[in-house]
Amino acid sequence: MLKSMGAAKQAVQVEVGDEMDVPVIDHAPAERGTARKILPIVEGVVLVAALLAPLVLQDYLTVFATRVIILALFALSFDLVWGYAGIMSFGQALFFGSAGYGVALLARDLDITNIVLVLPAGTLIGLTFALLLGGFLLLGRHPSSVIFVSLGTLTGSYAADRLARGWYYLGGQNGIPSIAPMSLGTYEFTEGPAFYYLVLGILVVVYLLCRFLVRSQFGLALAGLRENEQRIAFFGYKAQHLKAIIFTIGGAVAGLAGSLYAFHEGFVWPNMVGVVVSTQVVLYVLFGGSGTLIGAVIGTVIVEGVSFWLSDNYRDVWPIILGLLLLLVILFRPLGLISFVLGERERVGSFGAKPKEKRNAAP
Amino acid sequence: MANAFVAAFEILSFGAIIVLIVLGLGIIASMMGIFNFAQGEFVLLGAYITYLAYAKGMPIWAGMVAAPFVVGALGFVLEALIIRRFYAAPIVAMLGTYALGLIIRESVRGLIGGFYLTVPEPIGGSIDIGAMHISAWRFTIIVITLLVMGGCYLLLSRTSFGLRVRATLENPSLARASGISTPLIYGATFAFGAALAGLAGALIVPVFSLFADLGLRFLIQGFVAVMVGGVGSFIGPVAGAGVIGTLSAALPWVMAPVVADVLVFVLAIVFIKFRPQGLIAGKGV
Amino acid sequence: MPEFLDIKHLDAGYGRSQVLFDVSLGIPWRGGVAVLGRNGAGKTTLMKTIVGELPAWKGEVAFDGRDISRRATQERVRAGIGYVPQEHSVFARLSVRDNLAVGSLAAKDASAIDRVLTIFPKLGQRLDQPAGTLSGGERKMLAIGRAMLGDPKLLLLDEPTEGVWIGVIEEITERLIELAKTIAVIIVEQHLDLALRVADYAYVLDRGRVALQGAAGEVRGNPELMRYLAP
Amino acid sequence: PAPWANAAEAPIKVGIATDLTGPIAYAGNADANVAKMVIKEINAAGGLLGRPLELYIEDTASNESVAVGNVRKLIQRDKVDMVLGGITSSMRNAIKDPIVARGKTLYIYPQLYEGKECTPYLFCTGPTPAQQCDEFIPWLIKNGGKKFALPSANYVWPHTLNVYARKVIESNGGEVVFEEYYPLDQVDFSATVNRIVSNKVDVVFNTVIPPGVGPFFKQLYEAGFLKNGGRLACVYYDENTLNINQAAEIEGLASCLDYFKVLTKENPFDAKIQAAYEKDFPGNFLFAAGSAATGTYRGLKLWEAAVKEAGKIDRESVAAALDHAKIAEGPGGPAEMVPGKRHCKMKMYTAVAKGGNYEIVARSNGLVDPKEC
Amino acid sequence: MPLLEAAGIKKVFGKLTALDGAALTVGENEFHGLIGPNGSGKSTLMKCIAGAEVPTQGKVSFVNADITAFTPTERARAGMSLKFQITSVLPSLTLYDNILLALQAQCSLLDLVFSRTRGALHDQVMTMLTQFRLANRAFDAAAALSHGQQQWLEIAMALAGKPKLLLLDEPTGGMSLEERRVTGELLQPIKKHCSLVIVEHDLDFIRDICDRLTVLDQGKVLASGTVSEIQANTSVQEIYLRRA
Ligand SMILES: Nc1ncnc2c1ncn2[C@@H]1O[C@H](COP(=O)(O)OP(=O)(O)OP(=O)(O)O)[C@@H](O)[C@H]1O
Ligand SMILES: Nc1ncnc2c1ncn2[C@@H]1O[C@H](COP(=O)(O)OP(=O)(O)OP(=O)(O)O)[C@@H](O)[C@H]1O
Ligand SMILES: [Mg+2]
Ligand SMILES: [Mg+2]
Repeated sequence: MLKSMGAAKQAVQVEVGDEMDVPVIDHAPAERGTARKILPIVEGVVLVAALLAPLVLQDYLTVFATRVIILALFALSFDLVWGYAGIMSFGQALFFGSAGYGVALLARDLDITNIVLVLPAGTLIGLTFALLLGGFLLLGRHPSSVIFVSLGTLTGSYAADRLARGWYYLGGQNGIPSIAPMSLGTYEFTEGPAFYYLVLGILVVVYLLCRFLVRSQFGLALAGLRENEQRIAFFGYKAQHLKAIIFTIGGAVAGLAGSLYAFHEGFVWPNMVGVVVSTQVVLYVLFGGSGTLIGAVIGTVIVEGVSFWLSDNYRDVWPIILGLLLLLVILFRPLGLISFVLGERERVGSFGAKPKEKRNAAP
Repeated sequence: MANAFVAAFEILSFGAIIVLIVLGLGIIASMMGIFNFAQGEFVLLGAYITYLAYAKGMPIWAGMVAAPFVVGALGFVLEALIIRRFYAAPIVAMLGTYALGLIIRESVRGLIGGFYLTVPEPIGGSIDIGAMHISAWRFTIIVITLLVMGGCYLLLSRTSFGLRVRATLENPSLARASGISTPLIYGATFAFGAALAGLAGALIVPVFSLFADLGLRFLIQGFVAVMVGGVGSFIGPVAGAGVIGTLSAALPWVMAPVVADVLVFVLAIVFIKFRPQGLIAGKGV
Repeated sequence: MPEFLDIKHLDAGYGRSQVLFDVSLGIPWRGGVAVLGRNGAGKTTLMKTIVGELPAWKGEVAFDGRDISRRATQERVRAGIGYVPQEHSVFARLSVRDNLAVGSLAAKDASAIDRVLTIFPKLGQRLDQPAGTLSGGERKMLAIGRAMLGDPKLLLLDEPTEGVWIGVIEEITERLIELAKTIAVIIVEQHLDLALRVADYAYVLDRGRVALQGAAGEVRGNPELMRYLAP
Repeated sequence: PAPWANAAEAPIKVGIATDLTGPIAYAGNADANVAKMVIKEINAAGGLLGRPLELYIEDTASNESVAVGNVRKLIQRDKVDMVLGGITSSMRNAIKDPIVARGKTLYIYPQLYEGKECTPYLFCTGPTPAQQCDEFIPWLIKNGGKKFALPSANYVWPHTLNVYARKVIESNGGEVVFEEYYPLDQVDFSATVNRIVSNKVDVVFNTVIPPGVGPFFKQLYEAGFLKNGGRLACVYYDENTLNINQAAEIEGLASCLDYFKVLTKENPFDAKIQAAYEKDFPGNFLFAAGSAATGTYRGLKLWEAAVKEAGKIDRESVAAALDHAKIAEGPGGPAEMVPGKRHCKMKMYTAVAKGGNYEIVARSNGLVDPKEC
Repeated sequence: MPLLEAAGIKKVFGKLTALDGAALTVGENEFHGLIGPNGSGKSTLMKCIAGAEVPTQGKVSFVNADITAFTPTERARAGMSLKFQITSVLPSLTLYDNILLALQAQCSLLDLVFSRTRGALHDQVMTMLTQFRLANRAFDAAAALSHGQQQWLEIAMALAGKPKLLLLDEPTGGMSLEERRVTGELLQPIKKHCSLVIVEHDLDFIRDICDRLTVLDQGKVLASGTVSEIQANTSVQEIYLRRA
């Protein structure tokens, strides 16, 4: 949308120091030195907590935690796309839900529940849909604006939601209930600790892959994209391709999460492809802190945990309280809860420090 | 013939309703760069105020007149307390206003007990032309929409208020350096957009009855309308709303409504893809 | 008699990093004052602090006898300070005409715009074009024109001639010299000659501190000057 | 102190999962209130099997994913002996597996619905299409006309109901002029109204739901449908939905349900529960049939009867007894489960809106068969 | 065969014809100055060459290939590099990352994903930053630079890609005399492997570093030739006396 580089710059400028009370980027040297080490600590703590959880939690909470982890995987997919590449996918549920529907149909109509088949299938469905939608929205003559992409994806997921509601084969409004459990040979993954550790394992693997990706030089290119796509193109990057690639990867991860979710909950329903779930995932990530993978995980855990607790204790007004909490965090911690412990520098990511250390280590 | 006339009227009137709802949304999106997810709830509040007036035994038109002012005032306060912090980050703004909308919506739901409540029209019944019946209230809405549209256009194009608004939203620090009081302008613009939503809510509540999701119902349609019309001007979103509104009322006349429903959105997205600047490229008012 | 603009012991900066250190400046009622210094010396920061875009951390900024260091930018501007920023000095999506109209929101007489157009005839041919599409030099002209329309009593110019064609620079210089006869002008400029023709007095900043000050001629002749301007 | 204060045995736990928040919270809250009322009543009478009842209520929030989580709380944390709840069919679908298959618990679904739910251990206590159509549609043909239009929201209940209704209409000599489906939140019906008016439809058998139904009826009214003698029919319309439109816009609307509040005038038992409810819960949440309040009452009472008969509380025994449970008194009259069918026979009433209130115009002879499973 | 040949370039914006048959020919290892009054179309011509604007008419060829229909990315990959008149660094990335981003632009996707070139590029990044006297701020965000410093960063970024042709649009805006001189010195060494088109208003600077000059006026080429030819050209002298 931005016509000239001038306008692009202008838009950026507004972000930096327009209102006097907007904090201007800090770059106190002290922060650089110490903050760098915090992220791995946070990640470690979260991992240990997640590993121990089923041992201390009651059964039903383990099941709940499984769900949260699946959603965290989903949140990760969104964070990758928005937090790192600056592509606002307000329709991430489309990939999550379509994969869910896909595997539900596999289970319902073809009796395929084998984990070795269904999870790749779900991932592939998410990937394909993301490739199609991303290709349509992101590629082309005109570079697409953030707002266009966000509303485009939102509309895509809204339309999919309506399609799912209207299409009888998909169960319409009622969705597809009673999906058979995921299986491996004769073993069935029913909800419980086994399922928990399965999804935790998947989450950890995907997390590490994402972490590797965003810290690579590819990640730097994404960071550049997020800042100013046109500028990046003038360096010779195939900016649109990079965007489409990361969007597709995001879709694949969302698809993986969606298929796990379908089997864990045992049913799929139209909201799962729709705006409700799409917004939910955005909330997770913003709440936790976008642009840090762990922020997405933490955000999911906290939002889900808090709603779980609130709906128990403030039964009639919990949505209002949840809204207030969200608003407060967004107002006072626009960079998410993670910004309580993480400095700006570490959040944005810096790609320069690494090789220096390496070089020192190996002369 | 008569049939065609009625059809045209009905389609037009729904178009007018969408335009009315999108007016405020469009002003806030175009002028402030904020996609206000709470806009639907401002519409809801306008409707609720009208209902309150009715329930308390006051004349309905009094509620309708009060609605834009009350909602506008609320908008002013919310801008100063909350929205102001979001200008730097449009996406965060979407989420922030989403949360705000959630709070308002759920509170209103609590207040009205989740019911669907009727509010009678101040001008009820139908205008009969021969064998045709035309809803008097829908007709009134068309007229008011036209008036409001004209008024907004004049305000934004002919007065220095419009200039100040556009300057502020374009480059706030330079606007301040030109002596414009930006906080006031921000507040006033947002309040204005909110007031329009309040008015829309007040006018449509007799048509759709009052329920907590009244505003939400139109929100995504509104956003799509803004995109189709083109962000950056006042006229753009209005044109977009006209197109989306009439299209979604007209398509069910010729095809299955369920298909029409999805089709409108698909058409809209494809259109925006190939004409990203929208129907009316953003310049001027 | 107090100075028109009186800056005493000013500290300022961004976030936690301090840029200006104990800067004191006096600007008379009329006449030009030049602020010089190498890239990153803090010239722009000083200007921003004077108009209030950045808060002063410490020290005092008095204008026309009143302390304005807590006032909002727009109030300072309405009190008579005009400002041409170094970057983003036009409303990019507004037309040239509207840019000028914003400048003259406070002006009393309508002919002011015409006067600006006679100074910069080029702008007259571009009235309906969005200012963001102007060429670099045209933008600068527009920015100067806009600031002049506000009838300021003190005009702050941050590199007004960057990217401006030599022929026009001459014109601008003459205008500024003329202007400096009636109002106060602070000019940040890399064209040393130009700056010192407009200014009677000059300050040289070095890493956020006033390193050198004095009458224009004196500063010009100071052998230290080149050292402060070299990178 | 309660009579069981010294009872050695632990309480029996009843779980309610219903929409306390979200768009149909008015119905969910009414259901929760009814449950509180019934449980209080049973406890006041000495509990069940000498044990007190304990009520656990969870929110399904009109959000299936929240619902499943909360239902799991009921089953896995609170270990309830039975779950009653879910209002929409999609909610039932979402929570039935966690309750019945994975949770191994008894589930009672209280709402009127499209039928065809034949899951073991899942008992339905609201009216089915047969109960709502078999007597109602002949009445409509007699009191409205033969030409029917079936405008519907596009989801499972209208689709399934319409299949049944069409059969009844046609076998009674009526005719379906058109059957059409709309997105659930469509609010402009000009095209539909036009078709209805220009086809001279006699009866609009409506399954459009809120928010669309209000504007739909209004547009019909404004187009002169009622003035020209048309009849509105809508089988989910109860006291809650009367307020969606002004009285004139739905004058003569006919509905067929298991209970209407006007029955309190003729039926002392209905008067009693209605009064008890209103005393305990004076607010906005009405005791009405369309929001499953009556089904909830019936369900709990049938379950009580079954537990009494079984003498134990394990799922198998209670289900076996519930299979043929009966109550002599309930909202709108007695009710009994059809053995082997897990659906419930009940009395049905046809009522017509007059000036913003219902009048009973017809009633079934005895209990109507649900004809399911 | 020249390195770059733009011929008959016409660019129309609405009613305004910004370029009207402008042409520019740059040979290998040539430093070419582009001068002219404000609004004469210098930046527009640069943008047409780099692909930021699509010319209404005309043809651009580069290294013997017609690149008129190329996207900016393709042109950059063919060895062109542009510094815009309005600085556009990536504000919230560090200076280091800004340069690294420019350096690795041509790496393959796999190289990027596996960060194969990171170690090798590190030295280059630091050298560039040191050359441009920005090394001590390597890990500050680019937004924290003053205007002049951002200009330097931009020049460094443009140079980083080792282009065959470097397009600099007013690189010394906001620099003092001394600073200009240093910039000139920094540019000299690249002459060995690179051609340069530079837009400038400071004639002394241009004279010092350029081999040839092209003068634009109102979208047309007024004159083109060696520095001394241009200085002798009467019509050029005329526009220098005329007001813009
Ligand atoms: N937004 C910012 N955040 C942090 N530091 C900044 C910011 N803007 C400028 N600085 C720093 O403040 C110092 C002074 O900058 P300033 O812009 O005032 O310099 P200047 O004298 O105007 O330079 P130039 O001649 O390049 O315009 C510089 O070191 C710069 O890096
Ligand atoms: N997008 C555009 N729309 C309309 N006019 C434009 C656009 N871009 C440039 N122009 C006009 O084209 C003319 C040439 O602009 P250009 O930026 O090429 O000038 P320039 O020679 O670089 O001038 P300067 O030395 O001031 O930078 C200018 O008069 C400008 O106003
Ligand atoms: Mg500066
Ligand atoms: Mg230029």
